[in-house]
Amino acid sequence: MNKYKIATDNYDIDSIEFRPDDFQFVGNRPEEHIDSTFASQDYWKDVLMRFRKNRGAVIGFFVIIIMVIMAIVGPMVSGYTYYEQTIEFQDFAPRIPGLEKIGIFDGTESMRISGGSKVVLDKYNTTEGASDVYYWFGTDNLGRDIWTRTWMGTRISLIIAVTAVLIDMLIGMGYGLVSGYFGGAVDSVMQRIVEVVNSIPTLVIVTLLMLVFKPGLMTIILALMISGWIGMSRIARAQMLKLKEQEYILASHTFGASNMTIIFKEVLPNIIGPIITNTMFSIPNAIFTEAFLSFVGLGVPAPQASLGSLISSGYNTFTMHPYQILPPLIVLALLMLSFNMVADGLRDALDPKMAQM
Amino acid sequence: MKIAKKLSALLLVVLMACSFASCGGGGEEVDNYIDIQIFTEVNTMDAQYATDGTSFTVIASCIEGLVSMDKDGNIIDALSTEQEVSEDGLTWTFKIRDNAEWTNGTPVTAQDFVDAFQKLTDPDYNSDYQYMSTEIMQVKNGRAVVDPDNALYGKLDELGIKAVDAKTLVIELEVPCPFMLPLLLFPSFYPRNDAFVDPLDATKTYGTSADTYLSCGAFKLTDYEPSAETFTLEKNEKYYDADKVKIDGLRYHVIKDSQSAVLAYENGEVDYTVLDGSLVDQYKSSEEFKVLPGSYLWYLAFNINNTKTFGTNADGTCKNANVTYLANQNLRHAISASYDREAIANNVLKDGSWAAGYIYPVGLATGPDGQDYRTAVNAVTAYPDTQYNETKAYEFYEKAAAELGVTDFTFELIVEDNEAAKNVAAFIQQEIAETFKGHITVNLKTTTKKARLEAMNAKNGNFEIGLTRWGPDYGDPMTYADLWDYTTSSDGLGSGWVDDTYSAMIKSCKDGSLTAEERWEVLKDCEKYILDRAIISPVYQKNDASLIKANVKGIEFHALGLPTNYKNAYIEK
Amino acid sequence: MAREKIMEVRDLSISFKTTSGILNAIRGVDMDLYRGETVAIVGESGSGKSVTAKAMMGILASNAIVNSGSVKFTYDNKGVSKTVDILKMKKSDIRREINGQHIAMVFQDPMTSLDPTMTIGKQITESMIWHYKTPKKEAEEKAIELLSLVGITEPEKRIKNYPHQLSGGMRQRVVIAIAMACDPDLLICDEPTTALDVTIQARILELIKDIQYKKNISVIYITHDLGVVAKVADYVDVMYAGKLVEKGTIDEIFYEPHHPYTWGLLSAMPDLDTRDERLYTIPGSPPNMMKPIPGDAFAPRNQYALNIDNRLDPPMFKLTDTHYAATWLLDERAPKFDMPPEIAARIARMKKEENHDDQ
Amino acid sequence: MNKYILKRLGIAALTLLVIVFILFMMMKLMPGTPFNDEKLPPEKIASLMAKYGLDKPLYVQFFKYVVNLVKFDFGISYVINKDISINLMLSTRVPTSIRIGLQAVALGTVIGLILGIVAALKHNTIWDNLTTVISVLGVSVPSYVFALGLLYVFAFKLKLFPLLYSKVHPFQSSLLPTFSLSMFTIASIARFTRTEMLEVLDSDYILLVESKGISGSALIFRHALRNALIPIVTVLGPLVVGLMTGSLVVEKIFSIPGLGAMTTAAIQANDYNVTIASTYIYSLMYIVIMLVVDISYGIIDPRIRLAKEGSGE
Repeated sequence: MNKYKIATDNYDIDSIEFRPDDFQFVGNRPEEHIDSTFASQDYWKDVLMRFRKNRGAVIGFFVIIIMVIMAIVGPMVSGYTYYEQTIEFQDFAPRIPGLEKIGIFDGTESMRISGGSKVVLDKYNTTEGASDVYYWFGTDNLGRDIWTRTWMGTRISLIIAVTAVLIDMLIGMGYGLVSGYFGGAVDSVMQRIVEVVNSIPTLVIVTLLMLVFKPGLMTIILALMISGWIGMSRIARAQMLKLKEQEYILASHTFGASNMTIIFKEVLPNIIGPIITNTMFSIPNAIFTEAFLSFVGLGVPAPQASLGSLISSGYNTFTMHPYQILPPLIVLALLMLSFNMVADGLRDALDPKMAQM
Repeated sequence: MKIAKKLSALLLVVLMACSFASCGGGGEEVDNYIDIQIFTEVNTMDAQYATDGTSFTVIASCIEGLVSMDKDGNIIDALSTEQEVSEDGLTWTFKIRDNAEWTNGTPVTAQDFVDAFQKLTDPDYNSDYQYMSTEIMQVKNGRAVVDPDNALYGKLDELGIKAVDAKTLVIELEVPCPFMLPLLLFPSFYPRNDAFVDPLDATKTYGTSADTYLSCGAFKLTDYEPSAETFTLEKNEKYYDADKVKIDGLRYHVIKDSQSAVLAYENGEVDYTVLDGSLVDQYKSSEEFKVLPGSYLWYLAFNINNTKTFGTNADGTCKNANVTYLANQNLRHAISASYDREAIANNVLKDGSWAAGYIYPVGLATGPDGQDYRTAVNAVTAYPDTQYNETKAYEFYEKAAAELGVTDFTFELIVEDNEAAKNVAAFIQQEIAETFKGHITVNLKTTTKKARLEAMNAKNGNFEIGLTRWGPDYGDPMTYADLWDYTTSSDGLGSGWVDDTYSAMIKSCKDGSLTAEERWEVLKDCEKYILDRAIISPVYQKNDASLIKANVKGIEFHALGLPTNYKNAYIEK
Repeated sequence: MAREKIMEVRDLSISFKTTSGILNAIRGVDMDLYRGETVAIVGESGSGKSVTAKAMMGILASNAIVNSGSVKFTYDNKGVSKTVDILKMKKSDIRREINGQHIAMVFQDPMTSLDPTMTIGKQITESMIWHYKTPKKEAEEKAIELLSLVGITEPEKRIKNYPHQLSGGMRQRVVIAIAMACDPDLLICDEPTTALDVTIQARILELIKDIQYKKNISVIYITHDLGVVAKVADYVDVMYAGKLVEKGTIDEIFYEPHHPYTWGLLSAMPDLDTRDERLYTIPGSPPNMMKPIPGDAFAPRNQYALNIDNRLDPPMFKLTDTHYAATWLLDERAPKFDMPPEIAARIARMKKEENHDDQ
Repeated sequence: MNKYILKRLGIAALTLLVIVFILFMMMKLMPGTPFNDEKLPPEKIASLMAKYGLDKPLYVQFFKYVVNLVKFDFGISYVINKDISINLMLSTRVPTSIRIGLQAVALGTVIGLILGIVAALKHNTIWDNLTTVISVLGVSVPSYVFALGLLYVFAFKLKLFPLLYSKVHPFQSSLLPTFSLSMFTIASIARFTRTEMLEVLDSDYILLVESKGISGSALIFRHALRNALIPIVTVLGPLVVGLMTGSLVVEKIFSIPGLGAMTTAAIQANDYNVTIASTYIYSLMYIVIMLVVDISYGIIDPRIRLAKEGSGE
């Protein structure tokens, strides 16, 4: 019997089948084996793992991928071009082969005419030469295929978003880093500038810009550039202020590293997390601004379409032909939703502290 | 946690309180007011200063002119009860109505009209419509008074308008004006009580509230502020014809968004709204749906040789190659014949607008023969080249290509950011692409209206093709014809087209040297002259699709001159 | 006098749901605490000390899952002794009846444990007013009293200060004052001195000891610093990877440790007389508690690991009435072995010092 | 504190001057004159320019303008309200816009805070998910779509609210616009509050408060919210500015006689004076808001208040 009594409750030592070598020392093991239980994990691998655990973010990510694919492929598959007008086929409701048989997307629309009575229209069958035509999302008031235009619009909106964000990141981040790094008078002058830019309503800046330059993709991007970088610069500056007092930065100073080296080689890699997160958040912002510009009539020139311009033109007939506003609106909302979810997921993944909560 | 429940309950209560507080806010009150939707705010209530339709409509409800128009378009008495013209057509005498008075109790006198004409013409007052008196009506000494080099400059008393006595007004003209009475419908010529207005004008507060405005028409301002989104006109009890005014007043609502406007109409919050073409399908079978006559002509303007912005090459041609191409008549004809105007009117606009293969709009003017100009001159037969014909368009293109030695063209079409204009431009763009099988391409440039006007004015000429419009100032073809006279053009229409023959034709119509019949023929020639050379390519004549509540009757709409008249409107109970 | 048991923890097992999976923080802990006594829970970071303490307080984070076990707390409820299982109580009841009034806590970092937006006076009086409806004036007077008790000068002035106006040591005193505001029976100190510098450390420990003596309360220390333990504790519980591996009186743990992990902790304790070239550290790092741990969690780092350690978790062996250790080395079948010589030397040295101190 | 506020005011004034200068220059660089109508002959435009002093050297115009701005005299409108004093035009519009803006901020903040707090307290429950959905929707759907949707459902279909803004029932008729305006604020505040509350609730001092036995509303309002509010106040400033942009659209849809509608009209019509005046007012409001935000930090956060007092002494 054991010299010492077993004090753990319900521990039935007698039922254990001991092996012969159980009570031999394992012996010396190499150091690395000792450490193996907590093998250091790659930070990015970790981020990826945490991101994958976030269901919303993963779904959002895939929705974005699908949207990107649709933006590339979508306009090519319907057999229509985004600019082709068939004026006789205007305001056709969606009609999809197959689905039409079960009574949805069968090309009919019910319209409430004045006096409150409803009529069901089937323009495919009442218009000459349209009985074999299919418009998956219907047509707009000039007889253009909404399916193709929606995906073309998605393409343009995505281009605007990505380009604007890239430029915004360069300006905003650079500005913030420089301002935060040099501090003192430089910082205070740079921050006054930010304050001034921030104090002028974005719309005023954008509209004035639109008057000077030719409306179009480049001008929209330029407009976003002027007003969009401030958020990023604030974050970069705050991060810089936090980091620049840290020992390793001070050490780099002592070793005579140049300012630029410190800013871009030492600090930048360490603040990439918040930067990426903010970038993801500014994508919806850019898409939104574009949509707003389209609404006030300063979007991309016809026949090009962006999601914003499609929504604002569908908006004019939304009580009558709701199918014209729905596709771009749903795509926009999905895109925004997805980018927000991915941004949330990234933030949580990059900052494990938040993830614990 | 409990707190969460409490908070959400609170939220619910707040929301419910909000919706209860607003119960009954639906505006179902039945009253004797007509609610009118307008798209833009009133710019100014100053009759001599106003230029836009909205302002004119509201002013015309408050102030009357010498004459008015009945619902059939006949000139009738208004503030004047007698109108006489001398044999030579140069002197007009008006008897002012005895019982006409302003809302502050002072009678309307001949002097009020003198005040109005003098203000309108006063170089210091800078009215945009100064030329209505000096150039169009050609009041005696009008040009001299506004000419800084003339001895009479600024001497408004020398103007040919005199109050012989309190109730007798005499207007003297430089040349006879064949459309004098219709012209007097124009609100710029409405009376003005300087004793009341001048002190307010000094503080820039004239016509900014009910207290700072005088009416002598059917209605008076009761609730107004500068560019108000909603304001009310009430029946003017002091109006000489007040017995005939059956409604208590008008309520205006500025609703810029056509969807909101229609919903407000359906909700009964407005009684009359102009319908966006895209919504016409929903309403066109309704008895409340009406197409109201309009007279704006929309057309494509070509930059033929305006080099102000682009500059010139050594040989005098424009540095912008496209402008030199557009100087080619066949190319312009090609473009003009390439798109389907009917489709634009019926499928794109759908608001009752008409396809226009002509310049002078339907209903603009009646000739000496008593016929509407457009009835007399059938555009389709008179200007076959301005009609849609793809084959012909392509032939024109082939000629132009041969003459210019270029086969592919790309032009920029400037268009303002209004939904209808954008749709029309997009349609034209596509039609051109199809007709010329890609040899002629048009890119759209959308800007604000102001920017478009700026680009397209004579001073800049910073455009290639522009979709633009012109509304008549008075009921005579001259309001269009003299646009392209480079010597007098008051336009912002910078085509850069210079043609002395045309200028001579215009001049002969203005100097009183022709009889009315001769003048009419020359005006016909003018239209043909322009269209034969495809100086412009007319697209459509704009009409307004409107919804008017079935129980609202008697609103009189006129295409030009006197704006919409609510005096005889009534609401059926 | 009979020892009065106020806290009895049995088979406590707690996990946390995190985005990267389930973390098994505590895997079956038994613990007892008697009135007026001090228990120290010792272990590396992440061994589950703080979680145990929070479970006792009923302030576990919302993602914590209690798998099993009980935390029985006995207190005096208006003259009647009452025993409750904190794990089974509703959160609101714990707050109303236990927290503050009977169990109070002092946290590790005085820099972050005070509400920055409230004066320290209010923070001290808050719980009195909350629990006992003490009139504001009276509460303030008591706050001043408490502040002078914890050794803050000019307490009348200080109660109007905000936390950021005080130094770290002062703040920890304030935290102690807050904890003492409602005269608790049990004070849990979660690494109360880690964030402070050494001289202040000693003073804070003295202060707690002093208060404990004056008010006859029980104290639980959570620490990884055996130096602190040596100064204050009556009993020591050594924790590793969510389990108790050895427990005993302070003398038993310091002079007769049986678990290799305790040896490791002891050798890692800085010591002025250490003649070793370098300070000893336990090799390796604690196990990943997201994954199931087969056998003894310490085995991979244990020089004395037996093969069975990799397979089976050892039971707790009772050495004396107060001394227990969980290691297969205590099994009769275990091979003969000697404690590492440096540990033995160290213990001998400590004993000598102890005697020296006693003289 | 006073000295700090004074300094802050000085900076604000300087900022304002720079803004005015930039605006002025931008306006001057715009294509065209304010007098731009298809019916205006060039010589007419020239004489109008002379009449309004627009032919004077730029610095003269600028100096005159700044002097007038200081006196809150915005001059007269050239275009959108011919020859009428801008002050008169602003006098009713600014209060309307401010009132609706404040209503939207208040509503947005209250609902946003409630949603955020509930979500944080009920972390990982249906409430939390609901808040996430609302907040993401709020930032994912353009405000004009919201406005139109609300208008369609509540005013047109259910007839709960009037469709158009009315001066007779300014409160009732401003509810829908307020709500559509505040959607973005609700979403942002809810989202931010949730994050901040979660962070604060996880902090040591909340643990200490809990260990004192404080719970329920005392814990949330006296401790958690107060601390969470500090960063929330920072985003409130920019959000208010965002409301201004939103108001341009919402004022158009609901026909509200506000500053936004006037600004849009002025910009599109090249009405220099009105554009500068309304932008000036927007900037002024922004700067005042930022000032208020700065000062309210101090009220909520003693670390800032006392630090500033210290430096002021």
